[in-house]
Amino acid sequence: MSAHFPALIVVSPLMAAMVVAILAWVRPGACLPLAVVTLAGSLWAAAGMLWRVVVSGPFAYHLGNWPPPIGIAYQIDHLNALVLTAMAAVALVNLLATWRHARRDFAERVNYFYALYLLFCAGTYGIIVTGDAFNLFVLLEITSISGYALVGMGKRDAALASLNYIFMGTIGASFYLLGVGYLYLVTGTLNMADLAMILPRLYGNKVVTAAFIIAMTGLFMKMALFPLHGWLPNAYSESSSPVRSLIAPLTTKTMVYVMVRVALYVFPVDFSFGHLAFAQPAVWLAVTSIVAASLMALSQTSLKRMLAYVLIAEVGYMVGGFWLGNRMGMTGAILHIVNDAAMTLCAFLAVGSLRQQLADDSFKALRGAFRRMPWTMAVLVVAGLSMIGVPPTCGFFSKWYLIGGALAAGQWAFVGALIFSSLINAVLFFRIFEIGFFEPFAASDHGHPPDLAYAEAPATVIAPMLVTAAGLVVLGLLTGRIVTRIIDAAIPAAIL
Amino acid sequence: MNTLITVKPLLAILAALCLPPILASSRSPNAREAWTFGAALTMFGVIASMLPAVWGGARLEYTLVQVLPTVSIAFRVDALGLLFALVSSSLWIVTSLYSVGYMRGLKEHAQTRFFSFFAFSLAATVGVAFSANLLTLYLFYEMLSFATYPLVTHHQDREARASGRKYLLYILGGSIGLVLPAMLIVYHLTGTLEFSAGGILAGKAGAAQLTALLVMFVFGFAKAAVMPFHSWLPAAMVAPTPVSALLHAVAVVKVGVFSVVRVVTGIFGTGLLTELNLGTLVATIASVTIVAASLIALSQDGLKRRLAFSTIGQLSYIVLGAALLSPSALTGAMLHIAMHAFGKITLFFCAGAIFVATGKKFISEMKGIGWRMPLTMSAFFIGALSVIGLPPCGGFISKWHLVIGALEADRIVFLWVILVSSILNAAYFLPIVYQAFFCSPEEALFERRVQEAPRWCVVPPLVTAAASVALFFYPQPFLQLARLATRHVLGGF
Amino acid sequence: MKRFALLAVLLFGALLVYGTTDFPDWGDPSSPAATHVSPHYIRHSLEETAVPNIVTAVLADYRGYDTMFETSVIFTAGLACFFLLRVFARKAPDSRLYRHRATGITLRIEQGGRLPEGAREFERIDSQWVPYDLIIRTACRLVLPFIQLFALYVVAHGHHSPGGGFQGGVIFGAAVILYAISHDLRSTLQMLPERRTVLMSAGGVLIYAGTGLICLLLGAQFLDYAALAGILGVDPIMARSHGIFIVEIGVAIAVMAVMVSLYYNLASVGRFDEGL
Amino acid sequence: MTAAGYINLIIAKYNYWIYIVLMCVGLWGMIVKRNLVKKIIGMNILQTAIILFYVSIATKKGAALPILAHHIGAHRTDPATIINPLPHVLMLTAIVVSVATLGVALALTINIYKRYGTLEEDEIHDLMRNA
Amino acid sequence: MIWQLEFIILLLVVVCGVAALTVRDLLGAAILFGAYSFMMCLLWAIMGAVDVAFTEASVGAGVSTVFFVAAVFRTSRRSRD
Repeated sequence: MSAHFPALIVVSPLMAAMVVAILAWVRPGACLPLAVVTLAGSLWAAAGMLWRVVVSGPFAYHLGNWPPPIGIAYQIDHLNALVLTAMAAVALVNLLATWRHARRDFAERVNYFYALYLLFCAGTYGIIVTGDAFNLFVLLEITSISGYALVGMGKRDAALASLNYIFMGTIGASFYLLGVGYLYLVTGTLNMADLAMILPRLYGNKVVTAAFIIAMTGLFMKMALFPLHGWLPNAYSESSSPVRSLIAPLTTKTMVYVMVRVALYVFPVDFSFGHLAFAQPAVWLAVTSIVAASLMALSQTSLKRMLAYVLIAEVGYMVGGFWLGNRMGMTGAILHIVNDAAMTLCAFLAVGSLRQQLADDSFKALRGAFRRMPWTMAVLVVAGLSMIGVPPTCGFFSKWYLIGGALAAGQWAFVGALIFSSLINAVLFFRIFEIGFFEPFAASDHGHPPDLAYAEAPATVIAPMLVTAAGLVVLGLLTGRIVTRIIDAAIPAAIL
Repeated sequence: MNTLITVKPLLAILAALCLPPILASSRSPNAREAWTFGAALTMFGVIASMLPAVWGGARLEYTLVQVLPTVSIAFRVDALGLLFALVSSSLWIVTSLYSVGYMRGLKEHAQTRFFSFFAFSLAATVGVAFSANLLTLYLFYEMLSFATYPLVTHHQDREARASGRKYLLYILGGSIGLVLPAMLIVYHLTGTLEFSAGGILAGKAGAAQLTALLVMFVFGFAKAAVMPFHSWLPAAMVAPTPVSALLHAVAVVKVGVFSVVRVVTGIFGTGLLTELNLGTLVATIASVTIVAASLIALSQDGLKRRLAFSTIGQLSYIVLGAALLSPSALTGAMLHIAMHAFGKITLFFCAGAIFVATGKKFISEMKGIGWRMPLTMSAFFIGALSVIGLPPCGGFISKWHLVIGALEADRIVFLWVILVSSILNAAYFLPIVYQAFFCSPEEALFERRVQEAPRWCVVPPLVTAAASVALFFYPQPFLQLARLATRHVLGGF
Repeated sequence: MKRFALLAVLLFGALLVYGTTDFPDWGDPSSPAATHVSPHYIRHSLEETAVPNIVTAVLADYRGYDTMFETSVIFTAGLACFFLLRVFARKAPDSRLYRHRATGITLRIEQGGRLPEGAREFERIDSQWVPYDLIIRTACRLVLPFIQLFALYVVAHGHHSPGGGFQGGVIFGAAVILYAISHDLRSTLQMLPERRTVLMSAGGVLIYAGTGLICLLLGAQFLDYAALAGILGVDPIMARSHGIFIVEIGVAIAVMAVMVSLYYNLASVGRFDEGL
Repeated sequence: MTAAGYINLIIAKYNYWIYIVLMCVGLWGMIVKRNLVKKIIGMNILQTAIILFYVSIATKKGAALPILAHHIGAHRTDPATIINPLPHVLMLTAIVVSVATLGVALALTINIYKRYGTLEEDEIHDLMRNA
Repeated sequence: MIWQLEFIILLLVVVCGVAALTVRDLLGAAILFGAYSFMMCLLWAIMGAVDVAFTEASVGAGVSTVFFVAAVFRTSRRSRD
């Protein structure tokens, strides 16, 4: 059975989504358990594949038993096995932590929410494992459409935010599709490995150059890099909390992964980094992205919007680190895909819990949060420390590699941007912690602060959050192993 | 020299991390404080048990986890680290006693949080002391920053918030803005972060780059409170006195200077610094801080603020000693970590005791207080003597070594700095004692002849004052360690 | 904004033009796209899958996995629309309109009242009711069976002519939509209730994915229809042909149901009472 | 290149020029138009333009439809005489994707209209600001 | 294929596309979009992409237009640009 994991990991959530949609009419109570079991199975399969890759190297799966350029092939290697495991874990933990919120937010439609959730996950897993450029587009659309629906069902202005998300997302996906079309035009193939074999013969072909730029622009749009980020803050802040903590860790990170995959495994490495003068502008774009998003985050007055901008800055980390073009920076970028997914999940889960219990997430509502919801705030502190980059949380280690890579590449601007963003993050998070810790002030100096009602979330919500928070530290401590066993093998040897 | 692999350093840190039992027993204060004592005693016991091995010239090592391909979170107990750990852990026991008296005496809120984070801070402090490489040191350094934040801002009022902000601004700004990049540059240049006796940077970078790095480290470890990165320390005095006593006279600030000493000796190496004459630069910065801080201390009326500025000056003695790079100066610097700790903690304890007993914070209100609190003020006197550096107190020993060191290094200027500042020390401490005993009390508050603070607040300063005196006559444990460390640093092995 | 947009669009156009200058000429049979992978399909699809329509063969077999997701995309869209629009808290309308079939007199019953179900001489009508149009209704009634028959033909004959599950499904769906437009939503819903559209759309995709899963359970790769040879009792190549047919049926069911469901939701704004 | 060369370039690839024009029109519509339905139309034009591009890739001059007759032996088929079927397959998928996106977009538009009572983006922004 | 015919269709595609974006009546725009899709479908049929053309005829010109009309019917016909 384990040989079929590459297909099953995508097909099982997909089929489960259909079954959930049917069960919603027949036996509504069975939907949630089915979804949880399916996602747990996916995580198990992903971990199994990661193990297999680490032990015995990459392997392929030929769907319909057609050899690769003729049919569609899935290629499991170190890079996608790692990202897949991370994303599967995120999806599972998020569902476990937020199903209560979902029940409250979606009421009668909660079962369809589970179905869309599963479809979203199926699409994301597929994007990660696929080895076919066009197949990736189809999966991308599954993810996107279910994402649009999930975002659109939020509160207040969610519909408009979601429609803007559709526009930007469709342009992004269309650009990617057009890029693939250009590549198909000059190579005649859609298989990534096959493309990588043919493309080295086509240096200097303007079509390839145009394909690269168009596809990258599309991906930048999808991952919300700075000037193309317009859709993200609204989409994330207007959606309801279970959706936010699903989409925020998965979408942008998956797109960064696709960028890595395309630039390393579809285009030849020396084309992406040598032939085309793309790396340098991309790093500068990332620097702008980090600085601008950090500054914009400072001016937000609600927690989720602030986090949304922090997220845009984090995208800048990954893009910049990747386009540094050296092994250390790339390691940092890939590591940060995993770490940032975990961090974002952790932060948004805490925000979701705060929002559920305090019914508001403006900064004002957070007054006294440390006393009212100590566990949730503890989780938020861990997430915040990780985003600031404090050891031993995982955020420190990816930042370590990113800055190290920037030093090795002599990109001082990127070093500066990373340090700047860390400091801004410290300001951002401690501003929140201060409100939660100090306010409301005691009536007199040195007096006891006023008593507040204890309003902690139920244990079923807290437990997955604590697991995530612990995961941040564990991931940080495992950095060495992840890098030497997995990421080192994921980066082509051509990159020094 | 031989290296032993042992889990003891980790045990010492874990001993302090007794948060779950402290939190679990939050409903029963006695049990909670018993756990704290247990942790403090266990930690001291574990650390003391490593003493014979280190005296015998061994190093104890333990690698916890390989976090990066070439860098791990690892512990190494050498003479310098053990000296610092010994000071911190022994004083924690005393401080725990004192905290119980102080916190209960003032009926402070959130005492469970207080004791938990106190233990957490000590774990981080010992972690810094036992770090085998710069990354581990940085890890515990940051852990300490965050663990002390709730302690500094314990009162949760507007003033505490402002102080907390300042505290984090300096500490985090320094560590993230300066130390982190500096550390990465070191890693980039050398590929390692291990502390080693001869330094790791020799021959890896040009003079200008090394100077920049050194400056980044010295200022970046803002806990060392080298001017102009000092102003968090007076601000942090809003904390309850046990916090000020242990953390801002011993743990936090000493972690700062300890880190500077470690970096100077373990990363740069004395040879490299001598060669580039970088020592003078650091020594000059430290001298300016010493003199300026002493002058400012003269003008402070708040007792704790005056002590804070005194601390700033005294810390720079240690930096100065390390920067002079001569054997006696290094020994003196390391010794000063211990000697100053005992002296200064006595002073803080006394300040706290006065506050608990009378509610007074300002020196101008303390005329004649010696007649009301004779024991406390006697301890204060001894502590002051030790910090000034007069016999028969431990402070004399370390200052003596520093003076000799300055002569050895043939830097007469710094000799004068030490002497002038000692006179200034005397000038801001002795009048307090004089006023306390020889001025008549002005207020009706002092009608009753003798009324000391609660027992738990009086005993600890007496103990530490006695220890200060004892260290003059029997400085062996620390002196031996400091000499070992110096020999090791200068490549004696 | 307009100027910025124009600039962005022109820049993008310039990039496309730049790329186009290196394109192979239009319709060039020796371009890479025509010589690398696709010749395999042209040469071998008939012998490997026994399906003369190469597009169908590639769609449902060589790249069958893509098509499964394509169907899932459609399903997702249907589910998404339902999720976004469906009004669950159904409140009874303030008034109901009934029309007497014979005379055309309209009855308005307020405060939630209704005529008994058995009152055959009355029919319920929409608030925006267009006068009874004999020509349209009759024409639609006449045309509908043929459209549906044609849809089935398109599905069934997809192996040999243009068309297949997707087109057939859309046409069948369009037939239902036509009925809904020419009559009213209420009678259409009686014919094809909402619940059935959801079940059919999910079931259609399940047929597709299930076929793949059966192949997998029979020991072959996912969607390797040749593994069905044992069950179907034919040789592996014909099994591929039959496999393609099975999944086409799944696609047709799913697409038909989703198209109808999309229409229901959009036309009634999720209330499922009155259509266009 | 001579003038004749340019004309040749234009004629030889005229399908490609049309798709570029359509793509720009669609993009322009999406960015500039303030009406949400217009934006959706722009989005669809963009998507069909890409489909046109793919279909153009597939054509071969003078080639037959990609449907074989049963009696033709497979090996007798010359790939140059049959239109490339692969882009057609891909574009079937793309059409489905575009109709799916359209459905969701229209559903959201209806929801937006329910909430704000208008489809003009700037009017909605005014409403949001005043709320 | 008669190139004049193809040329006219190409021209009509562009005209219909631009017109669908510019008319102020959304119902008109929806119908024009249907015409655009139909022209596109003709174009593809000419290019030999019969399956794609078939799909576009049923989806683009058929069902999509119905969806547009339904949505416009349920919202508003008015457009300011």
